[in-house]
Amino acid sequence: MKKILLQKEQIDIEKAINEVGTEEDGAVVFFIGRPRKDSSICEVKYIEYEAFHSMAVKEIEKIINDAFQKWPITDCIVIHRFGRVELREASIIIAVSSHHREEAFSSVKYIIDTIKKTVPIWKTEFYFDGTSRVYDRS
Amino acid sequence: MKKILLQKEQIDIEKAINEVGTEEDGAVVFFIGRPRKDSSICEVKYIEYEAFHSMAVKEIEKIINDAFQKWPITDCIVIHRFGRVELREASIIIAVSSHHREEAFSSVKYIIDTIKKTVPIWKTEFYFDGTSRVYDRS
Amino acid sequence: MKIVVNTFSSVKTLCGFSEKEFNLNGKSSVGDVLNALFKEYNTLIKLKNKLLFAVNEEYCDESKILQDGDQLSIFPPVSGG
Amino acid sequence: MKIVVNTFSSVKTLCGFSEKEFNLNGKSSVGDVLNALFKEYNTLIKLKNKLLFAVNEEYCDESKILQDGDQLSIFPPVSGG
Repeated sequence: MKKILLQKEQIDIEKAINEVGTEEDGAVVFFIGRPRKDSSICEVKYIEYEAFHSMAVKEIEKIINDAFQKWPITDCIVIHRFGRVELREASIIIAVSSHHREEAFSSVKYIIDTIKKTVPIWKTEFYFDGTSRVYDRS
Repeated sequence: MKKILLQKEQIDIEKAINEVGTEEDGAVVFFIGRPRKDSSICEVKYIEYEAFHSMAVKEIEKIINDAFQKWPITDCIVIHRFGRVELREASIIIAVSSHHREEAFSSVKYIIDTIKKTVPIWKTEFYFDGTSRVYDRS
Repeated sequence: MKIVVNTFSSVKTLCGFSEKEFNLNGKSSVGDVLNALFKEYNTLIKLKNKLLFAVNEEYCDESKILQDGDQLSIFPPVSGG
Repeated sequence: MKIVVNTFSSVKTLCGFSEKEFNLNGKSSVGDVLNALFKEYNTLIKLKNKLLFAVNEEYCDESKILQDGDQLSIFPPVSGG
């Protein structure tokens, strides 16, 4: 099973956990990304994500397909938020199940590392002092 | 924060996820272990775990302390079931939060690998044909 | 021939549009369109060599030759996750 | 001197007790107690070289010398997780 969602709403983590894994799967590895308060500039209040939706979904799909090629995994769910995400909320979750744990660990790590490099989604940090900064490495 | 539970009851995964991670933590990595249906012998119906409770808790504590020594992680929760665990239920969960994701991945992997080697807990597989087998490598 | 340029994040802010039609005279590459944009939107130059490009939602580089009706997307390094 | 032996999992099944007091004559190691157990519970021998030992809930090997009042735990390879 492969599932990709780009959504404005908060992520229902429990639902995702219950969806992944067959009776043959001994392992589920779950990654949850959250906004961090301590940026290099000043204290982050919240983050806003902008996405190039259709392309972002395609790119995530490619990454998941690659993971299925590389490792014998069973299920994979990736959910990424767009819009405003508060501290301690999940901006992204990745859940992978597999018979044995090694491949679930490897593929979740591969998926998050690659998403951060190739998926057209951008964050703007909004700070407690009212300022904000787009992450464009300029 | 460090938390260890050895319990008979089902694990409340959502609660554990909400407990780990400060506002400075950008990553939570979660491992869920579940009984596998397809054993080498025949189809598993459920598993029973027996624990040397006091020593098991001490050994898990050592492993968590080692992880905190090795990596800059913030929170760690380990919950292991004893007694009967059905297919698709979690027999163990490990949740670790950290500022950046690398250390959460490394420490969760270290913790589960080491638990499987050193913590005095044993499983007996109960099969659909009514037989059972203790995992003692005899 | 006509193409559509769409922009995201800081590129959108610097260009002031998220989607715009461009008329190209003859064979043009992504780089040609980019140079035209740099002339019109000077501040975009600070992102030079960092920008990413996609034609019809597939990543490409500046040498990619555009076809009539192509959608060219220009955006800064991604920062999702 | 007296020690308490407790067993778990298949060791418990093979020995038929989970906790038992033993009287030792003089200086005895974990290995000495184990050899006495092998004589009394023959079937335990099939786990020889696979067994794990803890004295007072700390792992040790067969050479560990026991003290009066020690708790010696004997069990098969662990399989939690």
